[in-house]
Amino acid sequence: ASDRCKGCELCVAACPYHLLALDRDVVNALGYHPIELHDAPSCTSCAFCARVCPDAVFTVYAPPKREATR
Amino acid sequence: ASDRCKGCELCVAACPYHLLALDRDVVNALGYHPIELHDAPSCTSCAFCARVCPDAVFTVYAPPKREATR
Amino acid sequence: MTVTVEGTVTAKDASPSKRSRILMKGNEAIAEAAIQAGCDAYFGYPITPQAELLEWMARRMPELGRVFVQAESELGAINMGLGAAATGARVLVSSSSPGFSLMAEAMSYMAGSETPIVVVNVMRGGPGLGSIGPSQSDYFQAVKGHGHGDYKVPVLAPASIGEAVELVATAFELAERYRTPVILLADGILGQAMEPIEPQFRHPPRQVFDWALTGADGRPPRVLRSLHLQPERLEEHNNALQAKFREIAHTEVRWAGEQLDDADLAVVAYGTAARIAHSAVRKARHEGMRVGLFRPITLWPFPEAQLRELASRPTAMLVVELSAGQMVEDVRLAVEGRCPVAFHGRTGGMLPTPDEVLAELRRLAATVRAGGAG
Amino acid sequence: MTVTVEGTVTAKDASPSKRSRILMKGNEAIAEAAIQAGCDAYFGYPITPQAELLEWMARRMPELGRVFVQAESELGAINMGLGAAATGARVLVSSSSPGFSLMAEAMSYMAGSETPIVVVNVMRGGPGLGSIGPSQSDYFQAVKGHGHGDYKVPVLAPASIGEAVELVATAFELAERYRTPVILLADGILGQAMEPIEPQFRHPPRQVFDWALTGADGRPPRVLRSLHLQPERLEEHNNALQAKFREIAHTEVRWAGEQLDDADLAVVAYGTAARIAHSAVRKARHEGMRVGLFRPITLWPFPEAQLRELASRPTAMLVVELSAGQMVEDVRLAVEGRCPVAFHGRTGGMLPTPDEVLAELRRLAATVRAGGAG
Amino acid sequence: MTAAVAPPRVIASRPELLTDRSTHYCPGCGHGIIHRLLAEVLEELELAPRTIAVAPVGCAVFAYDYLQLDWVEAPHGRAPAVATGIRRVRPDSFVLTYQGDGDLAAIGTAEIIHAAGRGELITAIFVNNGIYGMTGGQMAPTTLLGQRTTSTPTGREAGLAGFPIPMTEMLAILPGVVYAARGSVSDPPHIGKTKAMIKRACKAQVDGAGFAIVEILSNCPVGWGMTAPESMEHLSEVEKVYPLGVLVDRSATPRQPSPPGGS
Amino acid sequence: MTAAVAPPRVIASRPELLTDRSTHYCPGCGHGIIHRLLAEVLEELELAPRTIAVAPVGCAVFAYDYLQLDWVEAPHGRAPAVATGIRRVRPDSFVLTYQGDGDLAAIGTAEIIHAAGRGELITAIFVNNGIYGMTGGQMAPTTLLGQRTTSTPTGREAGLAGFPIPMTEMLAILPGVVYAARGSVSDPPHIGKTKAMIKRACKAQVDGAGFAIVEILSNCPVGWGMTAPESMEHLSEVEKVYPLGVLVDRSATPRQPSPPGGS
Amino acid sequence: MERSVVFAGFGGQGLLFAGQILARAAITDGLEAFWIPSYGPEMRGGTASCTVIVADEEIGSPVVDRYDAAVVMNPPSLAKFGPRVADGGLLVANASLLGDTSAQRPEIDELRVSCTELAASAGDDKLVSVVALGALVGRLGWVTRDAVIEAIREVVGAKRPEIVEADLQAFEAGFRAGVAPVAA
Amino acid sequence: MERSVVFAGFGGQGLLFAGQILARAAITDGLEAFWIPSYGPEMRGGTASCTVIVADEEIGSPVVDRYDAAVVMNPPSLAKFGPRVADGGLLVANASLLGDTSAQRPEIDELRVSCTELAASAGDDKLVSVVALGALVGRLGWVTRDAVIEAIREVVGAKRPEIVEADLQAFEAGFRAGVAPVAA
Ligand SMILES: Cc1ncc(C[n+]2csc(CCOP(=O)(O)OP(=O)(O)O)c2C)c(N)n1
Ligand SMILES: Cc1ncc(C[n+]2csc(CCOP(=O)(O)OP(=O)(O)O)c2C)c(N)n1
Ligand code: SF4
Ligand code: SF4
Ligand code: SF4
Ligand code: SF4
Ligand code: SF4
Ligand code: SF4
Ligand SMILES: [Mg+2]
Ligand SMILES: [Mg+2]
Repeated sequence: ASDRCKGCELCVAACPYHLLALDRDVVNALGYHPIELHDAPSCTSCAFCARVCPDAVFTVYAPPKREATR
Repeated sequence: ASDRCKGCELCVAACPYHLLALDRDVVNALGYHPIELHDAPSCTSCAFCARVCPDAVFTVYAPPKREATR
Repeated sequence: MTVTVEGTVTAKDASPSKRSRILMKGNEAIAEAAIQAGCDAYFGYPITPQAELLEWMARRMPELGRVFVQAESELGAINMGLGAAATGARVLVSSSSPGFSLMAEAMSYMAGSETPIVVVNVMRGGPGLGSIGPSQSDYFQAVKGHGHGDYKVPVLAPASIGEAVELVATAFELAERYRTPVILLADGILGQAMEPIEPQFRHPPRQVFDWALTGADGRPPRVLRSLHLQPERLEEHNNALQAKFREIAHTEVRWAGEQLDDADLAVVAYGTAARIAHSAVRKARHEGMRVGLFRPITLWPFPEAQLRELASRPTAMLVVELSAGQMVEDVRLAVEGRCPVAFHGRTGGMLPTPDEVLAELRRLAATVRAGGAG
Repeated sequence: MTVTVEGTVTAKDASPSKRSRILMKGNEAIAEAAIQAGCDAYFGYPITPQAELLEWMARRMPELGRVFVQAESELGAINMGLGAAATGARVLVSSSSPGFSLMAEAMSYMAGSETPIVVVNVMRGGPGLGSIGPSQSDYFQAVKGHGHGDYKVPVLAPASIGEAVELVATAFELAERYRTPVILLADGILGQAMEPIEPQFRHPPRQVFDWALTGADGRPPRVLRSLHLQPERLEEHNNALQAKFREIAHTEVRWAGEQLDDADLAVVAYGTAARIAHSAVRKARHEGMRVGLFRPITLWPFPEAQLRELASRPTAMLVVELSAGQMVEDVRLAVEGRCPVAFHGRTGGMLPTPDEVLAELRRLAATVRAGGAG
Repeated sequence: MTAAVAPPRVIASRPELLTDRSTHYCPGCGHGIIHRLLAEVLEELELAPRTIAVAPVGCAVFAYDYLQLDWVEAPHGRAPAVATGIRRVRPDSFVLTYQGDGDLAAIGTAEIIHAAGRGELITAIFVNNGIYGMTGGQMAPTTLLGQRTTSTPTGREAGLAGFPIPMTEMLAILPGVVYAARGSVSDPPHIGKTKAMIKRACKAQVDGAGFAIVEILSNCPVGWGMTAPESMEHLSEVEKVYPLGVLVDRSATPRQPSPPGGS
Repeated sequence: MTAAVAPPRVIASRPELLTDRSTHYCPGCGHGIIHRLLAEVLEELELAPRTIAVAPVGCAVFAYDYLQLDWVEAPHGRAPAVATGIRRVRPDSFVLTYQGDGDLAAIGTAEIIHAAGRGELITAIFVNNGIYGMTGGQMAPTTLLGQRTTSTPTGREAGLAGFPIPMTEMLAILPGVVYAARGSVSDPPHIGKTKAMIKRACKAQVDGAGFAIVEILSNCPVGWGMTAPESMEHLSEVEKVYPLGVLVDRSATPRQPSPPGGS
Repeated sequence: MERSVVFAGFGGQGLLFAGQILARAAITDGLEAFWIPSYGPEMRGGTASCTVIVADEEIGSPVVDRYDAAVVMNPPSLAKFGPRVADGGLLVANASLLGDTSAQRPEIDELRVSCTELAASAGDDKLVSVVALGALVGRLGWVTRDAVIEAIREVVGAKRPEIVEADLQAFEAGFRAGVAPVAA
Repeated sequence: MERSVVFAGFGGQGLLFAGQILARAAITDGLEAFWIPSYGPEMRGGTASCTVIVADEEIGSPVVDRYDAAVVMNPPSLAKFGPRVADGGLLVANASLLGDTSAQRPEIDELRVSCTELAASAGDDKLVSVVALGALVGRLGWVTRDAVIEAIREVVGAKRPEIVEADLQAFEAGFRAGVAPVAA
């Protein structure tokens, strides 16, 4: 869950479709701007984000229901 | 000098002409039978004995005066 | 339990028949005693004068299908020991002075993580490379300041090979009962000499440990560590350790006394020095001097109360050590000025002779008569 | 010389103008003080809380064309130090508790071969990996039993960064005058804190050494070693060492006293603990209690005679340490029962507060009035 | 937020073996990625219940807070010796060491080389981030020439601070080593390969083949003075000095199972 | 006895650099031969007055009684660290280390590898006699498989005691190492070649090229339970495991002289 | 007199730096000063804090039972140090991150400063701690304003001259917020 | 009674072995025994020695001020231990290597035995120390002859059965030399 996100932006760089960005309006309990998936429908579930995330923030579900959630 | 000889017989094995042997009649200060050159004239001054001796017992002189002494 | 009667911890007195005894080298007897006590694994590195202990293990342990590893160094040995002990195995590690110095960090870790292990130090002359002669100059190290941090470990000091055999079993018992490293402190004489011993060894019963690392299979994971980054947590941990140390100090003191009842002079010595003192005391008694021997068997916990009680009687004490004077500090701490405390020591592998000690006793007797303090 | 007046060894009192002072981190001030004292070579290995000392040297020493090596380990560092010091160079090595434990063997070698070197231990909480908080729990190790064998090394314990700067120079002087390793014993607070210090440093004059290894060029070969295989020879050597230790013990005792003249209660503390005690004493005086502070600056040689003298007056002592109780043993040894000795300690990186110490003082005062011993 | 409707098959999720707590690692630190890979591999090989892991002294000292295994904390650099002790007395356990480059390649040089030389049945994870992360970013033996660290403020210079040490290459020539490989966490493909290497190295132990090590080129954004993404890109520089790939794989030919008390 | 008449040119004699006293080494021990070679090389290169030598802990600890040089005694295995300290503060000195295989290849593994890795200007003599001579003939890391020692009474078995460690091969891959060679003292020709290697290794330091090491296969008649001549013949077996020759020679390309306080 | 203050917040908010500036300013004013950070791995990601003691006599204990002032830059710091401010002491709270959560202690002077906004207005929204320092000094005047300015010029000038001005602006902004009358 | 003897000579002369045989014999006789070698590198090449103490009560000190007997097998050993034999004590001297050099001490009983020759006659001229042991036991009878024979059979029998007989012969030869009347 995104309360474990540290805003390192590795997933941002890893997402082939640039669907991820930090939510600058929020500071989570750890003191970071957490990650946000802004265009869920475009997500291909490639799970690159999950593979690079040092804090295992992501849960990626298979398409058809194309979506990645945290 | 042979009072430093420990009777290891490395030189005995090394001498191409088998000119060296321990002197069984003598026990030197270290408690060993020291080395003896029994056939000085046949010594070619090859210095093999000197090269193998761990206790640097030998002094080898050049021929003509074919001799190795300790 | 506290052993207060002379020699009850030496194998000999338990002897049915002196003839049945076997002649064994100290290093080998210690090793065999560990094996008989159920030692699962031995890790060591060669060093004089304890090499025969390692060599005995090298032959016997594989025979028995147990673990022997000659480590790449004492650091390797003690840390292999740490690992094996962390699984609840009975582990012996041995070395001599310089090698023992290299084990300080790991000993501190094991004291901190409460890992039971028995470590033998067959002391030789120091400082530095020193000599390989017998010595007791690692007393401070074993008893006070080996590793960093606040901790104590039981230190057992046999005076004969037979006693060493018995104390090896005791060492494993203490290690497991209190979850602590235990040091068996011997010297070159005890390691190299041969004496007759009873071929009878003690095998402490096995316990189940709720801390041992065996794999988190159907139970919560276990962690053995000495790190507590939050000072508050580390202090709690230290308080718990200190409580344990107090319990050990209260329960596990061991010492032996000889002819102390009527003594107005007491020699205080341990290990090989105590044997020399024993001979000196015998000679002194022949001369009609009222001399006794007080022999600490546990150097930590130190028989403080017992010495203090002894000091409260009109006595003077002569501490004899194979050192420049180390245990004598603990004697002074125990006595706190109640009686004169003199010291005689030899260093570097030299041994005092009984006559030497006798002379010191005469001198002390004289000063005391003259009313001076030691 | 013996420093008997409060603070004469803190840089501050020598200050022409407080404004001219610079703000420096303890670790960095110690490093710079060594550089200014003519340190030729530094060898170290990173460890909290002394890393900044190494980092300062990493920047400054190459700038000055001097030697800096980050070793592969503390074993590497201390042995590089041994080698460099063997040539007569001024050498500094630093670490913190776990790393200091790994230096025990080499320290024993250098004590044995009489090799001058200065080693800094910025103590952290133990045992084991412990914590990185400030601590004084390596006292026993530094003062009694770090390495194997019979030896002692001077141990200097600053209570402020300014004093640390001064004592670094003193450490090099002692090391070279007596051909001995010297330990500067600090703690995490002294290492990590920043305080104003005088930008004035002392540079002890260079000596020519008749023992230093420089190559046997036109003179007989020199050998620096601790090995003396013949016990007779090693004992001679040990006797010479012991004579040297007695001389140091007689000549080099340093301590500071505060308001002791009329005191009927004395707090005994060193280093950071002494600063806390200082505040507590101030508070106590405000309450009208007649309390003073006795602060050992050399932990070895320990100001034994001075404490004994203090104890001969109607006093009670409260020893305060960042440990479970280590220096308190030396206090008891010095006092030998002449006055009550109480103890208050915190461990694991925790610090007692002045109020805490004050409470202990009140308690002690009460027991003394009630005629009980500490 | 979670999926709007009843969620279908999960492709990737937080491994069970990881505890819930968030790590103390800096944002973007590779240790977190590697922890996750270990958790995945141990789950897939069902080794967790048999595993006894050895924690290093380094930023990863807290691994025992994150991976739900039995852990013992080794003194700095001594993990291979500690693991040897464990493995010898517990022939049925799976023994894992996790070490940083300061821990393994500096102070622990003798221990890793001799554990490897003895062919101990241990799986070693070697996290090479080219720096001493925990103590504040000092030079490690693996630090690149020219790299600035807090103990090489002007960049590592061979004349003063020596050359980078190719530890895994040295280990690879030892007959006791049956598997030695070097991976990286620079991007998803590399992370995938690295996971495969870890799996292979674990299998080597399970098969009783011998000592196996995986060096993993990782990052230290804080110590390197870079953002996390920058640091991951910088790994391509690091890979030039420490080439990726399998250095040796003799794990196909298993050794006979260890005799009791044997290796 | 000396020559009857005025002696002509001396072909071989006891080097001046050797003291008069007879060594404590056992009869036929290679240490004596190697001491003599060192004495000859240092005399020929006129290095003795500049030399600071580091003695090991091992049978050769007494080297300082036999070679007339300035010596410091290093703790067991730490000679390379000690030498580093000396060399760094004395750029004009010639620094020599002399270590046995237990000293260098076991407890001293980290120190030798990192001194080599730093490319310290040191000449290292590594006497590999496959055993711990001084302590009574226990196994060394270099002991051959199957070899009986007091700590491998039934012969060294890889499964229990690991494999022989090719130390010099490992060192040879480090860029800091400019010269690494392996010689032997088995017979006069080999002794001659070994002397040449030692000379080369000394020159490498004099030229400021970098770290140089010569491993010398030697004997331990007592530890091997052989007569001296038998032990020398046995070296041919040892040479099969530790091949003789020059492993690397980069010493031709000298490095710039060390900066003050530099390497 | 002896006064103590703790600066606490996230690593990267520049708290250790702000503390050092205060200590240096004290020296310039001829006072004694003592600065001690919370050191070690807490700094990894997590929170950072330092304590500064300013006095006109030799400083003894590095630990204080209660703080005369606390600068708290984030929720955890408020929770940890809010309660440890001595009665009548000052709490400088970073409103930008704390919203309107407060220490709920009428007996202390709680000064709420929107550090991020003020820092941004000064030209660099990272300089939150300098703003807070300004507020502290403005309110309590333990050290002179000039001494702080000198310290900033020295320290920042040496390392990053380009941001000296922004730092000074941030300090001034905070200072003004500090001297402003206490909110009812 | 407590008796002490030192065996000294070159390494390889079997002195430590001879001492152990004596100690084992003592145990068989129901006595106390203590054996301590000079250990370490002296053994390299040089001399070796061991001390044996035999007693009918608990043995205290492992060091003795003066020896009741000494077995010296070479010149250095004679020089070192000859003077340390107690008055009235016994010195067993190996004539084969010592020629006619003597301790020059009328106050002690010096028994000269040609160990090499007697050992050779027993079948193995290496067994010089066993001969000397025989002489010691023959002369002083600290332990019974049977006990020594049993000890030799046990120890040698276990390791090298083929030379047990030679060892027994050597012991007997020495024993006879020992019981022979003291030379004037
Ligand atoms: C004996 C000892 N020396 C030094 C230290 C300090 N220390 C802690 S971690 C560490 C090294 C960390 O570097 P690395 O192993 O590369 O791990 P990283 O933090 O980079 O992952 C050191 C030197 C210690 N704890 N113990
Ligand atoms: C710290 C330490 N550990 C162990 C020893 C004991 N020791 C002395 S020499 C030696 C090794 C000798 O072997 P090697 O280095 O091969 O030299 P060699 O005698 O064979 O020439 C050892 C282990 C010691 N002196 N110090
Ligand atoms: S799974 Fe979706 S969000 Fe994640 S990297 Fe792939 S496309 Fe981007
Ligand atoms: S989700 Fe993971 S990878 Fe993405 S920013 Fe947060 S912590 Fe970093
Ligand atoms: S001369 Fe030298 S080589 Fe020959 S036997 Fe004597 S010692 Fe051995
Ligand atoms: S020099 Fe003479 S004696 Fe020596 S080996 Fe050659 S031939 Fe033989
Ligand atoms: S310091 Fe470096 S290695 Fe350590 S946690 Fe932070 S980023 Fe990771
Ligand atoms: S023990 Fe071996 S190495 Fe040592 S001196 Fe004797 S023969 Fe040489
Ligand atoms: Mg690292
Ligand atoms: Mg060897």
